[in-house]
Amino acid sequence: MSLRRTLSQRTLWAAFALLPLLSPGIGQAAQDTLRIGAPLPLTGALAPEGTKLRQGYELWLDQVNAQGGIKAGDRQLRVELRFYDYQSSTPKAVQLTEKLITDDRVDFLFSPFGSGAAKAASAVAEKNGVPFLASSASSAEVFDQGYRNLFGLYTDNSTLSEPIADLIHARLPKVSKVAILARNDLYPLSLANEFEKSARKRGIEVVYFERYAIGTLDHAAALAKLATTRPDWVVITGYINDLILVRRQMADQHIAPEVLTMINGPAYDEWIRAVGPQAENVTTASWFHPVLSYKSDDVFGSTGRFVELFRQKYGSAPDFTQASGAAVGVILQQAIERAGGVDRDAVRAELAKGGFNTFFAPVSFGPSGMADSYIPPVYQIQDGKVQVIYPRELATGEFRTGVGR
Amino acid sequence: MTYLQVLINGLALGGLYACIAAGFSLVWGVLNIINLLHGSLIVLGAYLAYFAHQAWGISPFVFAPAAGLALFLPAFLIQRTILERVMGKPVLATLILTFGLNLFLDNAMLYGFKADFRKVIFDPPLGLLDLGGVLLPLDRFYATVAGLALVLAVWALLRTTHFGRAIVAVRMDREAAALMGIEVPRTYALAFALGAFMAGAAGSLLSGIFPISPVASSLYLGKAFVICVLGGLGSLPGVIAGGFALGLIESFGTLALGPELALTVAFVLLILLLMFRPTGLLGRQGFQ
Amino acid sequence: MGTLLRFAGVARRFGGILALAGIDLEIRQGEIVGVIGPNGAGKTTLVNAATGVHRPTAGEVHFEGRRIDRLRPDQIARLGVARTFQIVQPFPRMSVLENVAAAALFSGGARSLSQARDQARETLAFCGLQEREALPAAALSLAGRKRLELAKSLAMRPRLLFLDEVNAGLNPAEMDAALALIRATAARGIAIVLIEHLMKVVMQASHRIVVLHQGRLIADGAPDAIVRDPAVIQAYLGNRYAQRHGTQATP
Amino acid sequence: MSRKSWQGLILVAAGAAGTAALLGLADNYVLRLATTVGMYAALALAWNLVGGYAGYPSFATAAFFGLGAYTAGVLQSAVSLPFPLAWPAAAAVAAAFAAALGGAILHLRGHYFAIASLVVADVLRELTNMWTDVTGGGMGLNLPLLDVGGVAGQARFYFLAMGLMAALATLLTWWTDRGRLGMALRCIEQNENAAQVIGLDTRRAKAAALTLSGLIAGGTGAVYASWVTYIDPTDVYDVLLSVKPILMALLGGVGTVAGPIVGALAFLALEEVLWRNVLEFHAGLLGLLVVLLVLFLPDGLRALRRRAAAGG
Repeated sequence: MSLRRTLSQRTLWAAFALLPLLSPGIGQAAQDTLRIGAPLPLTGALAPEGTKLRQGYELWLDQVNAQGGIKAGDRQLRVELRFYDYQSSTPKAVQLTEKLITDDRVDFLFSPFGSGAAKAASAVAEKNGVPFLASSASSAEVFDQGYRNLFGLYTDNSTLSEPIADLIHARLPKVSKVAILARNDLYPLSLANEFEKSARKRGIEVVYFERYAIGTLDHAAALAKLATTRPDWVVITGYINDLILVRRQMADQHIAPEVLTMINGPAYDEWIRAVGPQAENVTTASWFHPVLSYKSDDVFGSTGRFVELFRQKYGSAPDFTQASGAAVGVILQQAIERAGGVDRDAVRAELAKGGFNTFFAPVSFGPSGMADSYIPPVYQIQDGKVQVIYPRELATGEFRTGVGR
Repeated sequence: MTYLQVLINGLALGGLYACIAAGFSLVWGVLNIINLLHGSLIVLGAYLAYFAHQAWGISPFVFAPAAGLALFLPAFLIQRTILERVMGKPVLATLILTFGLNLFLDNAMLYGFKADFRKVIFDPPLGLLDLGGVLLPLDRFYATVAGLALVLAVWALLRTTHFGRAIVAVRMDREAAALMGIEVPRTYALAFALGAFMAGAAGSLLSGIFPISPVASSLYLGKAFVICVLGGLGSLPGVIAGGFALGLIESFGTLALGPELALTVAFVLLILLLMFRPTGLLGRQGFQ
Repeated sequence: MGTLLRFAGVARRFGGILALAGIDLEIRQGEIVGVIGPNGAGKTTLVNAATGVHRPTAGEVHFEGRRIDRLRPDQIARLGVARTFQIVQPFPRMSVLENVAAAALFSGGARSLSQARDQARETLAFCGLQEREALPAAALSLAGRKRLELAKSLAMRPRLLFLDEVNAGLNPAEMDAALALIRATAARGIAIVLIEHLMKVVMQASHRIVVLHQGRLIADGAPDAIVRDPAVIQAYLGNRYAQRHGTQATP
Repeated sequence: MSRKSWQGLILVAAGAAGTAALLGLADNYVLRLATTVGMYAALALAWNLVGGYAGYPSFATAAFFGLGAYTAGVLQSAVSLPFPLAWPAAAAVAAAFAAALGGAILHLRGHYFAIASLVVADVLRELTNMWTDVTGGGMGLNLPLLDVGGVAGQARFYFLAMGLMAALATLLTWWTDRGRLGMALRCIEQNENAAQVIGLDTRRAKAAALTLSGLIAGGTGAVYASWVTYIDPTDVYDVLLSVKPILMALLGGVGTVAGPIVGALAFLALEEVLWRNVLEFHAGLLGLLVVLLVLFLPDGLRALRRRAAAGG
């Protein structure tokens, strides 16, 4: 039973949503349905990210139901995803998480988008003992409450900065000055702080560290100031739109450091198309990229097949947010199949054991609930193509220095 | 050298900023309405230019007047049907009404165009002017020149054509204008439509430089506020002064205080101006 | 009978126009002073200068020996200087009673709303508005609204009252009633400055008349002396009339 | 008893009955809705003191709300002040800010005052964003979980807390309406110049109204911060926190005690119906609702009642 979409279906479903309120009894009969709750930001500032997560969920749902649902012991479970739009407002996300637990009586939960909403909603899940899979929370602060029900797909932000710092320290010992320009927002800011730590650890002097306001369109002045510090390595954090602007405005001022690292924009085709030749040799890191090639024992079988299925359904290559939507689905499915049922304690125990071999990455969760079983690869745009340059075993290209003017 | 570069960066946006605020200032000055719809109209103009560029390869800087014209008639109708009923009503009614309209248009675009940012990509890229080490990107140069030209054109229109004189007359004294045989409601609608024309044109120019998305509409509205109060209400020369002033303030403000304060500096300035000099740099006493 | 209000060299400029050009004038307790002069002579500006609406650009205004030209209108009002407006300024959607009660509450020394309402009822009775107590101010006739202005000013228990053309637009019967009211008010020891065009009212009511012309004080004296003063005639009726009729003007 | 005190009694009775019923029967989701109604009723009443009674179109409610939320948040997380102290302190800080703001912008009128008050929230948002080491800036701020019983306990506690804020706001509005300040504000609203001439210090009266508005909105912000346990600048300084309360007061009838409360209930009921059924486009429909409301209900539901009473 895939997700409802047409208007008539939606009104039917809206009525269905009211059912639990009116007559709790009905819930029991449909026990062989697995209900997963997913608050999503479908409108408001996070609408693009919310839509991507939903696409990931849907692709996984299609595969599972195509193969007759989830095998839990001797029963085949039909999977139903119950989602509500929290309008990119964190309190509404918490409110809806509560509603999914108390009203819709979902068995498991996918977290809202982003670290802030995930942290706020995880408190509700913990209190109700509902396993809660966070697809897009990468800040350590989200996992510092010691919750047992919280599991994060992404590794900590430091795993994005350390590999690149190692690479530069090894290959370019003369790199001595780094400039960091960060978007003043939860995830980009904590990422920038990690880069600062990684640089300092290796004796690289941080000559410039500034934050730009959300919604800034003109970075000319900030970059002019950055240029005066003559950095060898420049790190820019933000979302794809920010990074398009900054890359172009850097070119407008002929700023061309030895190494230019921008995090999470360059791995997208959209970014490469937008900046054209200026994409050359820009390095980035990300938890997932279509160019990866993991073998997996999930519904997709391998990264390549996942990418292919995604392209067939949505007409474009998946980015790491879309992929993470499908990944949390796959991990939950494997945990339920191992536990042989939907009992929350059993599934939670399986999740804690980890060892999930997915198309996304080999995933196991650390004591805090945050994944710690894989290193997000480092990528570089070479001749308009995304190449993996780290870790060694996945590499498809050599690290190049110098950035196009 | 940095100061020269920062100066050029500030000036490079002046004309564009003037164009962004011109329509807003006109509607505020003539209809005494704060048009919260202005930001979304700019974004709509940007989308029109984006699609025109995708479909026919027209440069957004050339397409600006067309984008403006596309909004002229719809705006005229919106004024005649909806805004006409709140003319002269207290501030609260007009502000909340345009807030509702903005919420509607903003979400209609979000629903229609989706929220992800789109960018007009020039192939081959426009490049930049190298003025002895100081660099001036061509896209900003064209946008500012075109913006300035548009504002001056509208200014000329107000001073020479009959329709323009009618708008100025209504702005000065609504009752007297009516006595002179000027059909006031129609003039209000035309003024509002002209405001929308400027917004559409500004949007088109913007799409040549910056990526566009419905979520950016409040940013442009904020800038229009500051420029309007900075330069003085309802006077187009005031808007030009305000546009360049804001460009310089943001540019040097960022240099001195860091990028994240750029937005704050502009808003704090707005409050100080409102407290001590509501008439702005050039403008006459605002209309109450 | 000490000096209640003193203008010392008071001037007021509006851009190029010199509305008041150095006025020296004193108003004593219990006195009714008529202020006359052609339109634009500066009569209302004089009131505005005394009541803080427009601060004088030169000179000083003293009330009961204390300088007041730097104070806000509400501070001056609370000191005991009340005024009516040439163009009536009621609180339109409030009842007649509430209008007057407000004045009693903020300047009339009323401790509470109920006490303010009682004082208001007294003043309304004095002004003959008591039956229309519940009417919204906007529903009153022009004469009614003029009388409401007076009632509001009286409810402030002032010691000095500026009546700015409070009788304009009244028919003869209403004018007689207004005249009686002005005299009754003065009888309560309130000094009144009467800005008026209606010669009949000003001549009968005033102990003393002051004439303003182009921002200057050109005459100050008993009503019957003022009428025959050549400078006044010339100012009022223009040079040709004065020359043609020599100095004896008709009363 | 005068009509007004009858109204007061009915209001109190309805409030008490509603609270009892909700505490007893409702599940957490309905309790959360009721808490949201309490919150917005308090904000609508807070705005009503300035916008309704004095007729000054204030858009600063979001600024006071956000300031209250962050002050309470910082006091409880960084200084670990217990909430019974942190909430009133936050309300006081917001009130003090409102008083200072009053001095700065209350001499402006009409559009200028509206814009100045609208921009205040933006400035506060950016400053909060910038002051990272105290407020957590863009990374948001986590508040300690108050242990007031499990999930149900939490829901009941915050419903009561927000209900208390709404009751406090109603009381302050009722006291203002019947007292000296109410008379002053009504005079200012109808004719500010005439108000000055009868000896009313209009600046002090307006500042008092704005300070009360700040107190209520700040306190509500503080309760909200503990309720959601995580706040970030764009969320607590959202312009909708200024606009929705105005719409609710307009819907219920401005310049009255019961108007904003009735308006809050009606508006949130409408929004809930709107949101529940139309997922994709509810913000757009909200916009349409706003337009229709301003066009056809200039002074709110009570106008309908008055029109109905007068034979339509």
